[in-house]
Amino acid sequence: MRILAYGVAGWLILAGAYGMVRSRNLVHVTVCLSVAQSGTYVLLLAIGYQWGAPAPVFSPGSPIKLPVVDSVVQSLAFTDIVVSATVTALLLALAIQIHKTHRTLDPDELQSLKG
Amino acid sequence: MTLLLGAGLVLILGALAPAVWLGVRGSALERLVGLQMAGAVLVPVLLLLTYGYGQSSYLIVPLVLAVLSFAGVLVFLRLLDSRS
Amino acid sequence: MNAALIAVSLLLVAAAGTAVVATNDPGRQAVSLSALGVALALLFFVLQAPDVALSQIAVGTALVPLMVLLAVRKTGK
Amino acid sequence: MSRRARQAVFGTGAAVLAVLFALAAAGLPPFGGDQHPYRDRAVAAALHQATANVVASLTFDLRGLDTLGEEMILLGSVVGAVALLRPRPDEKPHADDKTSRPQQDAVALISYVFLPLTLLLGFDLLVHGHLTPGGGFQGGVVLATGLHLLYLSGGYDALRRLRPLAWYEWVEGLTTAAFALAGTANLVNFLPHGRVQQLFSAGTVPILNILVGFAVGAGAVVLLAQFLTQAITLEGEG
Amino acid sequence: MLPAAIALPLLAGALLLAVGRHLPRLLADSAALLIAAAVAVLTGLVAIEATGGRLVTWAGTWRPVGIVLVADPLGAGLACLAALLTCCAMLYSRRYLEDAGTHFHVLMLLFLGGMTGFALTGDLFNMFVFFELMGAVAYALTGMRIEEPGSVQGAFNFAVINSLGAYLTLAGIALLYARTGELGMPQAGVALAGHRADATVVAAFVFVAAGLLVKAAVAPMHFWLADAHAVAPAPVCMLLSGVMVELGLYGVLRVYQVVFAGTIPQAVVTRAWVVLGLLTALVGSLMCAGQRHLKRLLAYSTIAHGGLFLAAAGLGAAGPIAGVALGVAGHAGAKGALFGVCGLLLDRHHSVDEGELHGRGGGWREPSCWLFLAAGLLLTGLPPFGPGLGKVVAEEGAWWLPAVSLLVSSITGGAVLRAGLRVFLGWGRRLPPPRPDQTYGGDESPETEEPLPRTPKSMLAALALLLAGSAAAGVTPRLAEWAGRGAAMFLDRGDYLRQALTGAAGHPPATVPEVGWTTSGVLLGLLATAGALAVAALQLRAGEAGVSEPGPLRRLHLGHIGDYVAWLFAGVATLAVLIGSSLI
Repeated sequence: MRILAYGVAGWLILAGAYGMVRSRNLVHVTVCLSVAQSGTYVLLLAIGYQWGAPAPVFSPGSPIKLPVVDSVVQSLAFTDIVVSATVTALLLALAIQIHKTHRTLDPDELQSLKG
Repeated sequence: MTLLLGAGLVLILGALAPAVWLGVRGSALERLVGLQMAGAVLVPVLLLLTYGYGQSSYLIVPLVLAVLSFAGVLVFLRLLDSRS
Repeated sequence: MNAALIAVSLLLVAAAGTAVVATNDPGRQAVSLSALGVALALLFFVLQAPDVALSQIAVGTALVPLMVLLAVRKTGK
Repeated sequence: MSRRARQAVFGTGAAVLAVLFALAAAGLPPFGGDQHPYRDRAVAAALHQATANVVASLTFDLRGLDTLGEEMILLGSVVGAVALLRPRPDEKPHADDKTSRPQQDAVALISYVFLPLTLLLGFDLLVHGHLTPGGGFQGGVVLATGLHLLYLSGGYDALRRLRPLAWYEWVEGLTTAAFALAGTANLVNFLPHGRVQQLFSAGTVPILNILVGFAVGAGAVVLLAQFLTQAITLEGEG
Repeated sequence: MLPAAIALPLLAGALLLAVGRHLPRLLADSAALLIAAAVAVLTGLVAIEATGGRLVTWAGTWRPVGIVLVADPLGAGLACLAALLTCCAMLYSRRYLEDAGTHFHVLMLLFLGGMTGFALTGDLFNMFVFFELMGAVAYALTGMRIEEPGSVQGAFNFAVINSLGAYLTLAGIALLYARTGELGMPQAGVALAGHRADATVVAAFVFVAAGLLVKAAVAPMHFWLADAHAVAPAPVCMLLSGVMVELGLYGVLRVYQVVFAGTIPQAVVTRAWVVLGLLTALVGSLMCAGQRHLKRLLAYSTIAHGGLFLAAAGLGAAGPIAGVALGVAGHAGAKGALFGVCGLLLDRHHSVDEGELHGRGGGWREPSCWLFLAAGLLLTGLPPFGPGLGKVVAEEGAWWLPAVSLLVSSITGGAVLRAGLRVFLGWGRRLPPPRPDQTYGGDESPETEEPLPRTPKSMLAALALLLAGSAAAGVTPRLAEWAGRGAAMFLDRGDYLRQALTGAAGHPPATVPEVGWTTSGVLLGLLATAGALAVAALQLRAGEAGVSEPGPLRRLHLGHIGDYVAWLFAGVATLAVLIGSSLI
């Protein structure tokens, strides 16, 4: 299970980055970036898991029982998700403006920054 | 408990996985069908797992999923529709 | 049973993620990204993180794909 | 670089890093183990603060500074996206838009049914964030999504009428400021904690949840509005 | 006091957003300026107080659970530098980007809050959050001029590469958390201390360093910087070049010192920093020499200086670190002033292209001519001013440093002087029109709403202040002494851990390096200036050849996002090999 969990996390990061390397569209680059980031969520939550422990939420009506799974990584993953959404929004906004000024989103055809 | 979790697992393998598979293949509209199915199947899966884990507070998750995935698919449909 | 659930969810996420990256047309990618969001929500749920699953559902299956689709609509014309 | 050269450079780097990552993962404690020292301290602190949802406690109380930063990232991105997507001088909104037509009756009906349901669900997430899974962020996004169901039922015009953007920017700015203030003050959780698992417990956590919920909801609405405007109404050379 | 220094600009930014649309521009300007000044005073006081012992605050009362903020002289000093630069940038930008309204001010204040938070935090994840805050705001600020093709593309490249770096950093933080179960830097440092540097520790370090090195524009992860700095509005460039790059450097050194120094030996990382630093200095200098786009030229000069800083500070000795601290302060002022003058040129002539502006800068009677040339001279390391003192002190670290520093200063300083002489005085041969593989700086839209009839006094005042600050960094003995103490405290790991974890009273460092001008230092500084003048003269005579450069290197810098991602991975892999190979 260790191999699978960490492997999937690493795979998502690498696959996302590879998608960015071979991409022909900046919106595609943005989506690949968010796939790469989802690798970090998987990594974080995999680290915090504990067999047989429930979520760190002691809801009303149920007794307070320990242990629970690691709440810290959940808080981190949660922050991470919000960060990802905001960065994606900014990148998409930039992509829209790039399309307006360049008439293309293909990185091979963008020519304004050289040397 | 294990029975419920097992039922969830069967549903994941038998319905959710094919739905996600549909969601990543073909044209945008074909994918949308898969997405709609995945959202619809995930709700009972999460319900089964909630009872399987014996954590009633998890129920909020399928509830939110049911509402949002439905709304999401409708918005998608509308945007894809007026594009083509 | 937990192990099987986690393993299946992990594989589902890996497959969906790979498929999203491999899709070249961003319009289709937006829909598949939403499907990846669904798979991730399941994974977070079986990893006992309902809080994170909720935000993934809210952000990853609705908000972000919607923005992607709107951007595609604007730039695809 | 040529495509091939680029992929070769990437492949080499990625291979090295993949090996490093694999070795690193092999040296980690086993998956699902019980060694989580920070978790143990956090759970104890959360219970001491009478916060039943430990994740909420970490987010809004114990590690509140992270959330302050995160909230500011959100604010900065919204402001940034608004600034980046501001209409250029040569762009004007065009009046006739086929997407502004109301949708078919069935869809409209469904949307009207779902709208109050979604809003209620959003509020529920906000109010019980310290007790059950959920909280300000999720609730805020659900509220914003609920509002955008209007787009389905009444068309884009109905949405625009119900969504005076200046007003949302106010809400966004003020609630963010309120959050910053409360968050700074909350660097000490100064309200009475109450008893764990009660609605009125956890001190400032539920208040922050609600504030954040409105801030996030307003932010998401403003953000989506920018994209909708770009995609649907702006004509120009674009 | 520390949470206030972080929260004040953030809070003010949020409030400004709420009321901004009804605020007259002048009021918004003054408010933002005032807040930045208040943060500068606050962090300045903290920095001075910290020379007697670090200031430690736990955000929240949750000593073992919450987030620890630790201010030592270098960290607080950097925060103060960021606030001072923000002041100058706000003063300079009174007439800037008027169609963006108060959004510009809000973003600048959030940017400042992100930088102070990054400099003062003692917690890894909190560092990541502020790193992202700096980033997200900077991406938006860079792309502000939405009708410029270069501007939006540069901002996009900046955003993608920095975000990818940040995610690698987060992965590293996750690995470290899995290993130690801690997020606080001092706690993690204690948990790691005495353990062998196995693959997990190395991987955690390499990944955490990745994002920070990207921010510090270390080759081959530097590509985004030239793109972003060439296109960002001038006041934003002041902050990006003057302090954000240096914050990346600070972050990586700080993380090593506090978390990993007990596990990975200093000699191992020194080797990596020296190799990467020299590579960066070389690439930056070569690319700098051949630019005709003025802002791109300055950007490559920043890269070269960053490499020099990394190589010197990476030695892990107090003397060089003190030198780098002074050098960073001096560099920030001089480079800020240079970017400011470029903004003026852009406003007046709609161009920042050296060939196109030939002789059009306005001659000796134009104040910006003096500012530009003076800043260029400062940048070469002319004694007795700030950048020079920094370089001289830093050079005492290793025998090869003076030679490298001489080379970098001569080439980059020479390029700046050459450009200034050509643009303002019309010296040298005329440049031919740009080749298709060069970035052309002409035909850009100005950053002000309408052309300014004459340069507003506020702009000139901001530039003069920057220059004065840069010069003063070299002739203020107190500052040099503080830098020396700060450097000694930066390296005193045991004391950091003890103070952060137990709240014990701090004590001043035992040994403080001597920081000041020496005879050999003055000679070296003069030599560098002379070298720069010689390079400038050569390039002016050479004309076309003066702005050409090695071809293959230029062909790597094409603004292609796929290339940049590939090099990012190659760069992180290089670091991994450099560290890993000497541990096996």
